[in-house]
Amino acid sequence: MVPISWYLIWAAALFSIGLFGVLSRKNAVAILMGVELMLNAVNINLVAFWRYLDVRAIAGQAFAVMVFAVAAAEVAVGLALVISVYRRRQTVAADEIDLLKW
Amino acid sequence: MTDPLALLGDWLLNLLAQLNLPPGLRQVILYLLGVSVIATVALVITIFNTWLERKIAARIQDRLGPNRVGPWGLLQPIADAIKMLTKEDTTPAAADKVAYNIAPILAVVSVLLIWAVIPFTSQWFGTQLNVAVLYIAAVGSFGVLAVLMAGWSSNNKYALLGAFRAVSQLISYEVPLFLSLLIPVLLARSMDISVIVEKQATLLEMYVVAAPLAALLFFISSVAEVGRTPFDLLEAESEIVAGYHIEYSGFKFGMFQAGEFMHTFTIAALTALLFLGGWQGPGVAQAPILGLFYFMGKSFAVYFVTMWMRSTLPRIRIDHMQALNWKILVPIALTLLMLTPIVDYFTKDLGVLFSAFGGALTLSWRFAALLLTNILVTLAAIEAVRRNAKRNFVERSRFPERPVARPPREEAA
Amino acid sequence: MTPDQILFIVTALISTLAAVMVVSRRNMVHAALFLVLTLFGVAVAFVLLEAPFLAVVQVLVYIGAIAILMIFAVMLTRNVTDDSGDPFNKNARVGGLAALFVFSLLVVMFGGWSQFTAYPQAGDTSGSIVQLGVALTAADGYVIAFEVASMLLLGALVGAIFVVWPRQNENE
Amino acid sequence: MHNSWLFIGIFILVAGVFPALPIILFHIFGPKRQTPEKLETYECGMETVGQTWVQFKVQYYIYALIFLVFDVEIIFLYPWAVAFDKLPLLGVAAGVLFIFLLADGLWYAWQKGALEWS
Repeated sequence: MVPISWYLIWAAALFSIGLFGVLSRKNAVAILMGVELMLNAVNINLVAFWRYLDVRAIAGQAFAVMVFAVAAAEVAVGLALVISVYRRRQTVAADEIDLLKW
Repeated sequence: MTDPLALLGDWLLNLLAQLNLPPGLRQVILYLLGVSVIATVALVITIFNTWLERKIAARIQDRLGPNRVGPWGLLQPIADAIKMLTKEDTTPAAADKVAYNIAPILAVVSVLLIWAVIPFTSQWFGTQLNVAVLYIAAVGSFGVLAVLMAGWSSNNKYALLGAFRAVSQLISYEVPLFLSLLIPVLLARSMDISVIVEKQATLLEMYVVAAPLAALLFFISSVAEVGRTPFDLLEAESEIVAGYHIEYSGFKFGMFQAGEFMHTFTIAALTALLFLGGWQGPGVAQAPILGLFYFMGKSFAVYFVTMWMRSTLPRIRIDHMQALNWKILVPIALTLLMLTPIVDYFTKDLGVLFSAFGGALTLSWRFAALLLTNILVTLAAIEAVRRNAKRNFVERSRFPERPVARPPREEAA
Repeated sequence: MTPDQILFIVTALISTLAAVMVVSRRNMVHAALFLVLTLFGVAVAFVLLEAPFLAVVQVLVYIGAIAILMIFAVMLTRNVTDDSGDPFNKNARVGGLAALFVFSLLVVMFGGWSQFTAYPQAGDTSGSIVQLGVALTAADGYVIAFEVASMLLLGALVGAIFVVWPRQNENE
Repeated sequence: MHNSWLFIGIFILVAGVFPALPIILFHIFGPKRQTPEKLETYECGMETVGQTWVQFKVQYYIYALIFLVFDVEIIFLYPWAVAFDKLPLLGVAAGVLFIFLLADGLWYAWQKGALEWS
């Protein structure tokens, strides 16, 4: 049997890799990919705890499904923004999109 | 009547038991055999279908079709395979090698995997999943990925453009496909295909009676999903450069082709299972093996319809293709999906409407109400389309007259 | 080691390596394809955790839709300078350190955990889809979250179309 | 349940081997007389002009976007449909409302003209 700590550590690894991607990639699409990795890490944790605690309490799965919806919404709007910005500024580098800093 | 496959299975189990293997490994070996059998059956049916399709298309078009290699041209597919082997294996220099070579494999895998959950009879099936319907939908997404990979990795403008068009067609038609798949799931209260088939025990209990519109939507959107005529714009060999697989040759191209042929029969089988009762038929309870003939008969009947469509219908235009999907199929599916649960909820306990031939023809109130709902939605949809067409016609007739090329008038000399 | 554990380790290793490729590849299509591999690994993990519904949904949503959308967006935002130059910004070192810090913190937290080493005895998950369906629409369950998710997706659809739809004055 | 997924896992491996095998055999035994010219990309008889990654119109993205939203909403409905027998009237109504909101999204896209292939 796989102990739950294995799942948690794997999820932690995916989360950290995603965090690194979000913090240090230039390309805005790559940043969104990092966010996807982080959301998936969360999902692994939710499902693992659902399975190792009480399977009759369905909260873990219900939350995981909600995370799917949130991830889809985030990708749809995020990529739409990226495409829109690209069409105006011809760039997808996140550190060049700094108009709001002024 | 004893089941020959069960006998064979028992014999194999005995054989394996004598080998003294650990039970886990024994199971894996048994599964490996079962998987190979199913995959082989799927491939053999596909090979046979390539011959059948050419023969039937030829008859419809008043030709003879393949008739040189073997009796009635039966060995033609093998000759084709040998021809393909003698083609040259090329990978374009500018291609992305890994993705380029994985894509054709993925295209076949995405179809072959569906066969893991198809029940041939009540006893013969690969495996039973309680999420089988969603599994089929999920596996199909690998096919989309394969198209995109093939188009992108070829490093060819036309391939990429073809892939984009193909993917936008595939994902668009996945929406009515998933929506119409939901209706048999709703009626059977299960995603397990075996359960869905079991619930369609008699003739009037087939889901094509309770949900004829869903069956039609499923059939149309799966044909579009395969990309067959009239939805074969990604190939359109008579008009444009071939689609995403333009840079492929020999066996790699053959794999895309094989995947398409296999997919066509697979959707026919799925239609038979989900809406026509699969292996159900008279006498199945006594002799389960009869189910195989019923299932195959129904599948080939649906398959014949796809072939018929292919040889008779003209190709649809790309804007019409998208409009048909988003403005007709999806709204109908959504309407149906809103009405079906409501009707189902209020009629599920009402019992039998009429029964004849000793229960062989039993129509429940529930199915009658659902059928009525379907008919009303169909009529409403036809009326809406008709009005829209009329309005469009009026609008178009308001356009100024277009200039027409006329022959120069003869000047009086 | 049991077969379960071997399968888990192989899956976790492959998908973690693929995740590293996702954040480090310069070619964005490659990154997206590696993302598909990572997400498939997560789907395998869901199967191991006996949540088959979530496994197929993972494949359907992430591989079938989100990854495709990502690749489309990459194609639409093609920039000549994408394939050359540094894929990382100037925060890369800080970001790496932060990620390493978070990871080591979590490993220290979970590594020594000796609870939950096996599934609970009273665990039959075959009915979990029905449970999920009931819970999602039950008044004492998640019906609010269910409808809010629908509203959220509707909002996302409306917003995304609004943002991405070309305006008349833009094409000059 | 675990066993049926073992079956699927083996099926994935075998399904990968089935098409891969002829391709590998073909690679080994098929004729190979390759010249740099042959391996060039063929684009309608012309030499390749410009970059392959031409930019595509945003319409493709919009279809993919609508598909993504529908895809996620539909998967919410599958457990609802499976649990249909155990649902009270409120649960059924919640599902129908969900589908209605989904239809709203389609209606918006239609009104906005996002469904036109231009």
